[in-house]
Amino acid sequence: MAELSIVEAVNDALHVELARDDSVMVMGEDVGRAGGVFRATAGLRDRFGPNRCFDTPLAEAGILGSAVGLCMAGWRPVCEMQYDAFSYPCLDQLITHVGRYRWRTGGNMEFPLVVRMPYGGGVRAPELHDDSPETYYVHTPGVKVAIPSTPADAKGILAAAIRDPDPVVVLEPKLHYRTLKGEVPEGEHVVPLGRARLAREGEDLTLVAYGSMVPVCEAAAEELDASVEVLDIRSLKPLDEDALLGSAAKTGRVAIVQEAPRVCGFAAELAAILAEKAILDLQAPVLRVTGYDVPYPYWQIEDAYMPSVARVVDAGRKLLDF
Amino acid sequence: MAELSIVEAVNDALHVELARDDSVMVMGEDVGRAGGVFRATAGLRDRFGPNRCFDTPLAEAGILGSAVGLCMAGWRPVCEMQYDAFSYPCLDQLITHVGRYRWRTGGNMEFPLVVRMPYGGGVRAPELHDDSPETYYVHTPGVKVAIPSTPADAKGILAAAIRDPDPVVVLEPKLHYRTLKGEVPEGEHVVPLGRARLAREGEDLTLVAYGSMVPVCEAAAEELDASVEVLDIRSLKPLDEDALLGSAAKTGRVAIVQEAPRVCGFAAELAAILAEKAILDLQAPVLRVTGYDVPYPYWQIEDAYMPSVARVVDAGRKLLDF
Amino acid sequence: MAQVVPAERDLRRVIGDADGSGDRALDGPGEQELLDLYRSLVLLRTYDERSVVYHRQGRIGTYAIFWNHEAMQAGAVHALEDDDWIFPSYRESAIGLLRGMPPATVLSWWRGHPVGWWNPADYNVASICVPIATHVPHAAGLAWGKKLRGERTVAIAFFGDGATSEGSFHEGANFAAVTDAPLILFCNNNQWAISTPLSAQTRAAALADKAAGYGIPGVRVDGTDVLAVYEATCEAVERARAGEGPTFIEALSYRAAPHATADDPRAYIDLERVEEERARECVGRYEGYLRRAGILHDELAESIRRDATDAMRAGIAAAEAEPSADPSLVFEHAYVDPPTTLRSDWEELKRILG
Amino acid sequence: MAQVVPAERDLRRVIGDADGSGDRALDGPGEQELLDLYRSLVLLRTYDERSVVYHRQGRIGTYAIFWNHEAMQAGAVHALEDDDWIFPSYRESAIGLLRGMPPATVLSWWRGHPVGWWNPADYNVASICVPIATHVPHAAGLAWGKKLRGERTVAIAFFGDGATSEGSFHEGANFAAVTDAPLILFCNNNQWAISTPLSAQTRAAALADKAAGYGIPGVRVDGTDVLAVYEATCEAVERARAGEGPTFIEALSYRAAPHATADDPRAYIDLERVEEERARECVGRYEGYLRRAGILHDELAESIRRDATDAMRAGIAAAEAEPSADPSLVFEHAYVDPPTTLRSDWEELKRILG
Ligand SMILES: Cc1ncc(C[n+]2csc(CCOP(=O)(O)OP(=O)(O)O)c2C)c(N)n1
Ligand SMILES: Cc1ncc(C[n+]2csc(CCOP(=O)(O)OP(=O)(O)O)c2C)c(N)n1
Ligand SMILES: [Mg+2]
Ligand SMILES: [Mg+2]
Repeated sequence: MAELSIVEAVNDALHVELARDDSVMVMGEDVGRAGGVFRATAGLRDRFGPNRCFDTPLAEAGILGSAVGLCMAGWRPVCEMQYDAFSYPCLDQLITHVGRYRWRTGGNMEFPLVVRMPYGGGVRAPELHDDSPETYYVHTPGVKVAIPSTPADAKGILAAAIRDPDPVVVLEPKLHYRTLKGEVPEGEHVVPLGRARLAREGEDLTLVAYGSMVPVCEAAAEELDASVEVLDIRSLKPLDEDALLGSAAKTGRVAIVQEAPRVCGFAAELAAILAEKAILDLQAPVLRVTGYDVPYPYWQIEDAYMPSVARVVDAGRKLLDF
Repeated sequence: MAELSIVEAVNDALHVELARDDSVMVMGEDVGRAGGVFRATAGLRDRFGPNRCFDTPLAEAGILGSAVGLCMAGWRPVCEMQYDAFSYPCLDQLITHVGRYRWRTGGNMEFPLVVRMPYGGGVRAPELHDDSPETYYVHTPGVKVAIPSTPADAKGILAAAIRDPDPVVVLEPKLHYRTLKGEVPEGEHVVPLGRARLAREGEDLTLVAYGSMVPVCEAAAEELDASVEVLDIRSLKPLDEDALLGSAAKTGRVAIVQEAPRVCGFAAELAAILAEKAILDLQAPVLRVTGYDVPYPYWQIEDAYMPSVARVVDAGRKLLDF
Repeated sequence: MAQVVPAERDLRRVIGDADGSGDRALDGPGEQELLDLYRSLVLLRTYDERSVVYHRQGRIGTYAIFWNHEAMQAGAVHALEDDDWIFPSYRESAIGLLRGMPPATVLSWWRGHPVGWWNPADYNVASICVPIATHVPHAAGLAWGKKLRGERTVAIAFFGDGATSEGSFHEGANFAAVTDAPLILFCNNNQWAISTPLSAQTRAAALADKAAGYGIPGVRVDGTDVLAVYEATCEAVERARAGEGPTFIEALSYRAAPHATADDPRAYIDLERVEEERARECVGRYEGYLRRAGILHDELAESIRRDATDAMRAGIAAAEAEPSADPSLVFEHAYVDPPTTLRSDWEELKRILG
Repeated sequence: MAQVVPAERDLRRVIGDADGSGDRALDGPGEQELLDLYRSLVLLRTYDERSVVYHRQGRIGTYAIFWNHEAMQAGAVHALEDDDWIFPSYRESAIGLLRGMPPATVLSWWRGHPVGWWNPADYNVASICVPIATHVPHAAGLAWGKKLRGERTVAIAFFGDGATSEGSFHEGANFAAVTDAPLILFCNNNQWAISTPLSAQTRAAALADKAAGYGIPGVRVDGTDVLAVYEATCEAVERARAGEGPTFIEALSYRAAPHATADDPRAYIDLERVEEERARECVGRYEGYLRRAGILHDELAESIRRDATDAMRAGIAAAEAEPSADPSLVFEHAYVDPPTTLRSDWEELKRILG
């Protein structure tokens, strides 16, 4: 096993999957000649040629819209959106077509495309390089959504997404693109969608998160004077509801952490599931620790916006004291 | 007071507000010559001229994007999106600019625009004329969202939205555009955002809804053999949390009804608020009755998709029996 | 001072006036092909006129009328081979008929019944695109993707004058141009987008003037002249197959019917102009041409019309004979591999429906 | 066969070669104005070069370099009046300096500090637009809205070659054209969008060829010739004020620096070409012109450069002297009338921050 960063793991997955299946192709802005602005697609153009790693015009709806047509021609396009907030122009195609086209053909055609992008804040970047847009994706019927938090999952989940017969959106935590390293299996490595990862076992309290908030929860777990479980959701749709309910049944105390703005964030969905299905297990309120319902701030004060270890610890204490 | 349908009430609000404030203008596809495909803007072009009720090119991002610039020039544009699902091309402008521009100017500029559209299903229409897109809007920081359910509120909430200094998205229940009639105050009539409406008082159970689901809840309340409260949220952001918590405290049993797909719908947000702040009041799980996480179906089977009186009654019974 | 230079200002025409002056013979199609083209026109016309009646009778839902658009649809499709892909908008809802799709399928689509959903690969006809212009990038992607696979397939996307205002049109056209995709961008310029006239849609002197901005040829034809449409499309297909990339075709016509059954154009349209256009509608024009050329006569015309009427009668009967759709279909087809919640949702709904 | 017809194929030039051949005198600007233009160029150049250094020193964040774009920015802005509105992209981040905005403001923007956010109405300079092309409809709306109010204001939107591929560009340009908005669509065609060359962005022979599709004039100028830019923009402003609507200006240059401080173009760019472009960069070209015309001499040039350097030194000092931003600002400014949750969120955060 090699020790890779998250972005290296993404790159590894792409190399393996393009080599494995010659209908897989990568497309996006600057993915070819430059190998991606984060170098997630480095080496692909040289190895597989400019048609399998294609530098598109600067047009996100055009990228995703052409990808729909490419699927109809038998390709499996992996579309890169350069940054989270620059994926918004593709929402129209995603909602009106990507999530509906198979259904519209009575299940006769498949649209095995992937949309992947770096997401999230904390990187001292100018405006609109910091969003956590998962709600827009996960609320959309017909698409699946996954957000890995470790290098191994970054590789395995992307591979699963590429092999999945349905459209999958994968958000990659750019804050940890280069800073978080870990063992990654070499060669083919697939982490099936729909299964959560128990990042840490505990008895007293469950912290639920995904993507860049998992390390925050792990650090908070260290600080809390209790036995804390950390559940990495990693696949938002399909969701591993059993893992969520199981952990809630065990600890009876749950805080959910998400970087996105609060209202209708995915933490709300998880809390609603608990309010319906775990009400007798809960020994305390379900708390959400989230980004705020404001635009992601300029970077000098972004640390105040991002759910911090201190905020998660505070929520944990509230639950433990309840 | 006149007895008006919902779409007549919308039209009335526009006439009153355009007459009252000559910086208010209406823009959108077919709003002028045709008076809107639902006739919501009928008579405005004749009365106020083609510049105050402007037929735009067929380009939703262009409509909302120009509206941002019109605000900078001192106008208060009211943009019509012809149907719910045709508003998706404007999401990019909404998320990247409408919700952020004031913040980006350090609070120095105002963007008092309105986006209004008919929304929801049940109208026997072809694909993509039936969506309930409120999640995409309410999750977006910097915008407010309201969804009236009665003719009086359709008028008063639209008037409030037009007068509001912030951007507001108003979804109008197209299913009841012409079928639901009610008394509407003549002349100026403003229903402030941020206040829920108690549609029906009760002691045993609360049904929470907005827009086209309010009449469904009212009918279910009739059928249930209990004292049922129906809370019409009507303003999703800002939200009247006190009304929600107050009703939950009173009845201890809450079902939330929404037409949109379930995952990350607004019902999830309301359930999450209850799971955090009403946990000691709740005597039963919080149930959600929603559209399903699939594309809105072709119309011959749409009735099976829409939350029905039977489904709400079923949820109500479950709660009462809990 | 810079100039605005038109692409091809004069409308291309093949069919002359009613008195025969100006008729031009086409290289290529023989008598049989000319008659096949007529059959297609009549089939579409019959589909359209019957559908309006069916709508009035409550047998289909809201319907987007394509009366006087038949020449654009049939003329373009006849220039294609069966392997070539068609991307229709709602205005070309019945274009699959020209590829052997049963009328019942299209009627079912307008009836909101699941048997109206077809497999695009069965006819090389994509699903009807309801949101304006969003299928243009699909067509670009398909054409490009087929080329990448070494296939000789060409694609055509149909859209209206209003559609050219959408970002999706622009992005799709540019993608196709940049990838040299074998795509025909076929613009049905009927001069109205519901109630919005062309002059409120664009300041361009001709929509074909947009082509230069994508570095592709822009062609203008009379959209009510089926042979002009056919000829221009044939040339575009040839260019596409030769690897020369996309062509933008602007077919000029006039919407001489309501936008759809729900629309009342009297509020905005010039009724005199509509009358003029109805007088020179496209099926009659072609019929005149064929008669002048001695290819068509009363009896044959009558039998072609009868065949079309019979097909429609059988079609609506078949559509109405479909058993009503099962509500379980609400949960089908969105995913190959659906989240398990869809199953439990259906179990619950079944229980409630009883 | 249809033709692709260019808008204005030859680049417009005013400044000749280094030996003076080809220099042309401009009607209009006198010596003072020509020198003011030079001052603007030097101010922008100094801002840019210092910013790259500040970035290396960790004093500002990622920075989008505009070296060799100064002629486009200054040339265009000098053709405007102060009441006219400017809509910059990130590439024109310092364009406010030409309207009296303090360098500290722009530096603070790149430092991610709230004092870098300005009131657009103070300078008639809109906020820096980060997402490509999305400000084009804003500029269209403002220009149209001002015209509706009877004001004579003109607006200009700056964007790149890559931006012309976005739907937002297309929709904004079309809106402006249809409303006869007094807008100048100024395309900085530096032939690269990060690593993507113009040839992968468009098949058009010239970006100005897009103008015809909107029914507006398309003009091409040498983007490193500040006087050509100035002249072409003056003409566009005149047309706009006369009610003749928008003009598309394509200013051709070459990106002879990295896209931004985080970018390493060696992987994709032709380094020889970059050297050539650097040798004929725009500030030097104009300096040569002024010297040949006897308007500029060493001493004056030196003092203009010194002023700019002093302004930057003071600017960075002021920016760095700003007290660090208060986290309470996270909750400010999104709404005039915010939901009450923002207040309780801040109360809670304050308690946790201690
Ligand atoms: C994205 C989107 N916006 C709005 C609509 C509503 N709509 C349906 S048809 C139409 C007019 C289209 O005009 P045009 O493109 O000229 O085509 P035509 O109907 O004339 O064939 C509009 C606005 C839609 N279907 N999709
Ligand atoms: C909508 C959007 N997509 C992607 C990006 C990322 N991005 C920033 S600059 C750039 C290239 C822009 O090229 P061009 O328009 O030619 O302008 P230039 O940078 O050359 O001035 C890209 C892709 C963005 N800012 N916005
Ligand atoms: Mg039309
Ligand atoms: Mg560029």
